[in-house]
Amino acid sequence: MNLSLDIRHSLPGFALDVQFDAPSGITALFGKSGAGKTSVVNAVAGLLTPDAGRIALDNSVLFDSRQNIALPVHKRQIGYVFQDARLFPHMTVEANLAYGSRWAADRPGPTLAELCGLLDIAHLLARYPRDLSGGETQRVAIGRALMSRPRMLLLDEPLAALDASRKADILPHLERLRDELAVPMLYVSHSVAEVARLATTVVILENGRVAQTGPVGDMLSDLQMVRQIGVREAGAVLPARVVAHHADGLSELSVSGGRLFLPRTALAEGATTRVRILAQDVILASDVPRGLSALNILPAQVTDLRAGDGPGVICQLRCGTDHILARITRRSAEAMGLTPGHDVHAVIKAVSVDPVDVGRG
Amino acid sequence: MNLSLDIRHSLPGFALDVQFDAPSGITALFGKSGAGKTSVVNAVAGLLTPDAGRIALDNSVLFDSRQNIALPVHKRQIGYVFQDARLFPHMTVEANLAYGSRWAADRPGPTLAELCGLLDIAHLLARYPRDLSGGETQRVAIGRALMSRPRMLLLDEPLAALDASRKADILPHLERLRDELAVPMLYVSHSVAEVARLATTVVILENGRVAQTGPVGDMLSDLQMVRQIGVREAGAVLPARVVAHHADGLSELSVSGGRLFLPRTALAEGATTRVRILAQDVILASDVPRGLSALNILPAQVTDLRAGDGPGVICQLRCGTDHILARITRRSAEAMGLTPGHDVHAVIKAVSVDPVDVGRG
Amino acid sequence: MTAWLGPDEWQAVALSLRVAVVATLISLPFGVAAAYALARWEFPGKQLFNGLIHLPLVLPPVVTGYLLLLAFGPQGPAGRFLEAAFGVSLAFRWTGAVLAAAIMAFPLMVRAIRLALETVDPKLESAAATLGAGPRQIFLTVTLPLLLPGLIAGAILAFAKAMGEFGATITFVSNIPGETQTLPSAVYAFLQVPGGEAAAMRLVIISVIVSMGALLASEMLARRVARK
Amino acid sequence: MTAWLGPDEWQAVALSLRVAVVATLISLPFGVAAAYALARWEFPGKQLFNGLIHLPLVLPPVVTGYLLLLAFGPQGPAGRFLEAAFGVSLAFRWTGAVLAAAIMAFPLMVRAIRLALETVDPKLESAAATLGAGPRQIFLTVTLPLLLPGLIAGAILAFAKAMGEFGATITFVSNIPGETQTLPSAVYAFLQVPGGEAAAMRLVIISVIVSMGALLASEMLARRVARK
Amino acid sequence: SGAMADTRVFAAASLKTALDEVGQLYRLETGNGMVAAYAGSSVLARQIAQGAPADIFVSANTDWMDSLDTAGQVRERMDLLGNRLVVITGASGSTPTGGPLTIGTGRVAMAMVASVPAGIYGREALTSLGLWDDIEDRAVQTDNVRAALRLVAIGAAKSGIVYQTDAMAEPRVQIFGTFPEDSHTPIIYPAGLLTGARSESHAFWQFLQSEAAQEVFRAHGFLIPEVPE
Ligand SMILES: Nc1ncnc2c1ncn2[C@@H]1O[C@H](COP(=O)(O)OP(=O)(O)OP(=O)(O)O)[C@@H](O)[C@H]1O
Ligand SMILES: Nc1ncnc2c1ncn2[C@@H]1O[C@H](COP(=O)(O)OP(=O)(O)OP(=O)(O)O)[C@@H](O)[C@H]1O
Ligand SMILES: [Mg+2]
Ligand SMILES: [Mg+2]
Repeated sequence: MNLSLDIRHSLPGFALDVQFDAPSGITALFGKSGAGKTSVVNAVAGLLTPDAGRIALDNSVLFDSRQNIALPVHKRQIGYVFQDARLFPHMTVEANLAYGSRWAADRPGPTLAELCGLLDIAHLLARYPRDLSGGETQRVAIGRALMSRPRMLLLDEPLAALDASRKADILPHLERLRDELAVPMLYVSHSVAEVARLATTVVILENGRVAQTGPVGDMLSDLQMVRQIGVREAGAVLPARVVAHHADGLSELSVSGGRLFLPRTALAEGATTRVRILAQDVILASDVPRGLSALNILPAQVTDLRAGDGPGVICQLRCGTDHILARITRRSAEAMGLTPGHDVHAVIKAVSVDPVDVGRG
Repeated sequence: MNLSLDIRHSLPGFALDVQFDAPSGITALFGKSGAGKTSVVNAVAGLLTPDAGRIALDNSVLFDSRQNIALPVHKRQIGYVFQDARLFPHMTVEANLAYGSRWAADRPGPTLAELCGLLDIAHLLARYPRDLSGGETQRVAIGRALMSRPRMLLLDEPLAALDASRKADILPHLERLRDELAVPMLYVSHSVAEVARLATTVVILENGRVAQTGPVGDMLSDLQMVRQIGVREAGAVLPARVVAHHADGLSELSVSGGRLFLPRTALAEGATTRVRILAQDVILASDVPRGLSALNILPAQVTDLRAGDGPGVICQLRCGTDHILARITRRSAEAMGLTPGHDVHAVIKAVSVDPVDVGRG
Repeated sequence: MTAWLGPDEWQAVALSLRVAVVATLISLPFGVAAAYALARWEFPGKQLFNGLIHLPLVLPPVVTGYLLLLAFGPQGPAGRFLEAAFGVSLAFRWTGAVLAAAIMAFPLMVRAIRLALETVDPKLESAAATLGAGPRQIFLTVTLPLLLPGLIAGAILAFAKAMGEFGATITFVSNIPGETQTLPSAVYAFLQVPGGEAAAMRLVIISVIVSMGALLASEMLARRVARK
Repeated sequence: MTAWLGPDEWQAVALSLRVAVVATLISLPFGVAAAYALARWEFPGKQLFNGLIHLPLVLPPVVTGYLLLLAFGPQGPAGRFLEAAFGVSLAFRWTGAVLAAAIMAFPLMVRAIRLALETVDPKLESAAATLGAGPRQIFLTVTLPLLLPGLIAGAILAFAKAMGEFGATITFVSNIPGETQTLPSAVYAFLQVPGGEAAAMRLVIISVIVSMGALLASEMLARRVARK
Repeated sequence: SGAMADTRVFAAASLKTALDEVGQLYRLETGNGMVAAYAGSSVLARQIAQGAPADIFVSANTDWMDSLDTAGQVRERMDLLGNRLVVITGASGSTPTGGPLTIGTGRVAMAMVASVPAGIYGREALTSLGLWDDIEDRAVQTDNVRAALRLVAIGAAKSGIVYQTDAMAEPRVQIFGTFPEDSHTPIIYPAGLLTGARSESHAFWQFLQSEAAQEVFRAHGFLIPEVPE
């Protein structure tokens, strides 16, 4: 399933002019507050009718200003988790969820019981929305949208109000939806960690326009992107394969550049996945270091160096056939005499690969 | 200024029974969704009248069920940034901000112009709230609360809807309020990074009760806390002093265990501050390692080791007079033969000390 | 009790109740439709339509009754049409009293429903749309339930107004005992003769009790609905 | 134009306008207070109070007028008190017409304001309280402005009702040309004589134009206020 | 017989008490029924003009009957009743002095002098007695004559001008004086058998003119006009 979008719309003091293609999987819409993310998502849902343009989901045209097509919202079969949950105040949580399934398409999807367990909302079923806390509200809203078994799911910062452990509970389910049901998603988020884990494609909006777009791996290991994403969150995403699970709780994965030891993943041996390695979690060493607590040491070659405004340098390395990024100080770069072509060792702490950052491939 | 709180309140299906003291500075209220954070904050603001208990700000009693005192909300002079911004829909952004200052106490505080610059809302002044995006709304709400120059500020997840760069813009101002105006704050957050940077005291709520409470340094370097906070976010906060700023963009700080090189901070030489070192950003080495891109290598001594459920081990180290945490794999711990009393070297990447994690002491 | 009120008076009470209930029920769907159109749509002549609905509130009731008589009387164009097409005759019938009461109560009903409608957040309706509900279904499952307190208020207001309507009714359908003599018409007749005050007051008290009871019931109902 | 209506009729138009405007303005603060009490407070006898306010809607206007006469007439207790204490006399005065119009329009006004009040989110009021605004200030700066569309609607509804009020007015203050002869009284008088219909209609048209104009203006005003 | 439909009489509201009694008498004597709809003469006349299902119309003044007559709606017509115009005061007020009619100080309650019959007669009489200029500014005009009666009864007006029939039925007032018969147009309540009247209503039409009916009317203070020729 492929969403292609090309819209123009102007509001007083703000102009939207956005084109992108979102292939199967999850497309992350990323951008600062006020960049136009919600507006784009609303256009897909049909809640905002752009001045001009075209939006299509595979062969089904949702909107086309030239052909004068604008499919009504309720016929689009597009689920929407709103930034402001919008639960129905006159219905219990249970009725809100049931409402979601009322006009659901005949498609496989999670049951009410499954969703309750997953979102930890079973104890809230009899309550009315005004008796829920902020996070509870959002969880129910996610549940309601999933109950409608949509062709595509729009999520507008759905996890912003959730704590880390609830986030971690929900993310796998979104992944499963993406993979098993092939429900494509447009996912608005401020969190690179979420984006890196979930997204197949990243679209970066800046001031109503697409600043960058591309597959998540390329985007996150692109030196140009470091600026957009913020230095703290920059890092590469590598395809990997689970080789073995070890008795001491580590899983061994192979990447093109060698072996990585990570905290045990739930994936079966042989499964493919991807791991995210933050630039700042990589230490470079001239020689193979010894007596270190870090388990993962991969040989690599410097391919590019880019100095920022500060004291840092982003170093792009070829590691096998993939690229990884390392963020080091200029002082270290000079001390080690790093230049493109230089051979180094990338030291990566096993534990620095976030479980959240090991998604399915 | 000291907030002391001891309240009991029951809702259908939920009971609140919370006692804590919040000394000057920022007290972080931390806990899962539905733990009762908003309820506690509401009680302090006077929006929820507990069944029983007492709330006092220094010598001024806000609520005392025995003495039958319940100061009306508007007399409490307590600012509140709501989880749902609650801007006045019939006023422009400018009028909303002006409203905040209308009954402001005669106390120093930021001006409208300062706030506009800080929160990047100057271009929104003429708009009405319904024409704002989610993040814009929240920024204006923060501005409005600050305009009222409160004795104490309550913030209910004020930054959840903001992107990293806006967050980073606002945080220093909250710090400045805390330090320069000594405005104490009760800060509800899901983000340990925010908490670690801002908070003096941490209160962890679990299911309507206080699970843990204490000064932020102790809490974050306490091995017991690792579980509450989540392994990814565990780490120590060390008091530090700025020694020098170097030409290559690094600042040199002294901590009790030695010297740290960080990306340049805005602090003057000689200023005291604190730095947060995440457990997972620390690599242990048996000998002083050479040829590494990591600049910070401090001698340390293992004081405690705690194995988790997974393959990881949290290692508490004495480093000077402070404690730091390191998270390593069990495999490494065994390979290095780590036991309490063992001398090691803690390798910390300069850049792994987040600018956000360098707060004022 | 039968001694307290004569049979004619009991008949008037029964007729008034019937007229008010039927008028309220019949006008409810029209009231909702009109309120919806006014609250949610923009169309040419909207203000004219709005004015027309409010006309009975503004006109002296006698004038409204007279206009009804001219239009729906046996000689009136609408009256003839209804008679010819459906065999329905309104003038000097209790059905005519229903029409008069409904028309007089209509502006109050529409007002109440419209105000309630304007407070239903369209965001909730668009949320329902994304869940696959069509316009009609959204209306039935989201808008209408949220509207309910206002709807109840509007209906009861209309009922009370219909119970008390006099001027238009007596002018349109006269004051024929057993057919068109409503409670207020009976009160009027009593007030026209010396010494009729006591009988009139008895009827007024009954009317007040009924209307107040309805009002009270609506308050409680609306509260129950809203508290959910 | 002067030929179209006689001087007496023009007087009646002017008087009706004066009565309706004054009645609306005077009852507005009471209407807001009553609506506030009903929407926001719980107190013993609340339903009784609510019923009392709605009484004029339910009672035949003539009865309301008669009760007013009994209370505020020259011999009535309230009338004597007002006369003695303030030298104010209401019966057979235009001020009495104001009272009658205000009382008849009051339930409509309170209803509209109350419905609007119930839609003002108390969360906004508590937000204002945390910013230091006291209850009175919250009311003036948050509640009232948010209430404005409903307030305008209520006021105009009351105005229209007051313009059209006849039964209670004529019963309470009679029909004294130049003093208490309102537009509806004049219409009534014309309708009493054969062939008076044309003159009556001229007055009705004026009345409709005025009320419709007010209604239209209120719609636009309310919309301007709400769109902000 | 029970099969006969009730005669439908549209009558001026002020006739209610008397006509209801006549109706009862009619039922007693003949076993047939009469149903009366009471409202203002103007309302009833307009309804009849618009085709109301009435058999007999009794108006409080001749104008409305004339207008129906002109329109060809009246088959047979008679002057059914007459009345007198009186000045009343509260029951405790000063007692009549005899001599020429005077009206005391204070407000004078009367029906609308331009449109309601009792008011029209009243102004006519006052004018011919030279009292109108004095009264005009004190006149409190009501929408119907009963309201004027009520104002005097509860003391809101010192005196009032009403029909003799009204004054007789209200214990809280007393008749202070009676206007000379020649000071105003004769007060006539015309009755008309309408063109659309059903045949069964003829019996009641006859009964209205019977001695028994007239007795009832007289008892309520009405006059029975002499039938010409
Ligand atoms: N009715 C309007 N009139 C003028 N500007 C508007 C209007 N509605 C939205 N905007 C502006 O459009 C821009 C995009 O809004 P949008 O809600 O799409 O942003 P966003 O990327 O979702 O931001 P956030 O992350 O804060 O939710 C914002 O700058 C906003 O101020
Ligand atoms: N009226 C009510 N009736 C019953 N339970 C309620 C009511 N209001 C709140 N609660 C419950 O009280 C608990 C605490 O709510 P509170 O809003 O304080 O949570 P919170 O810690 O702020 O959560 P979040 O992070 O999701 O905003 C929740 O479990 C909530 O479901
Ligand atoms: Mg948004
Ligand atoms: Mg909360």
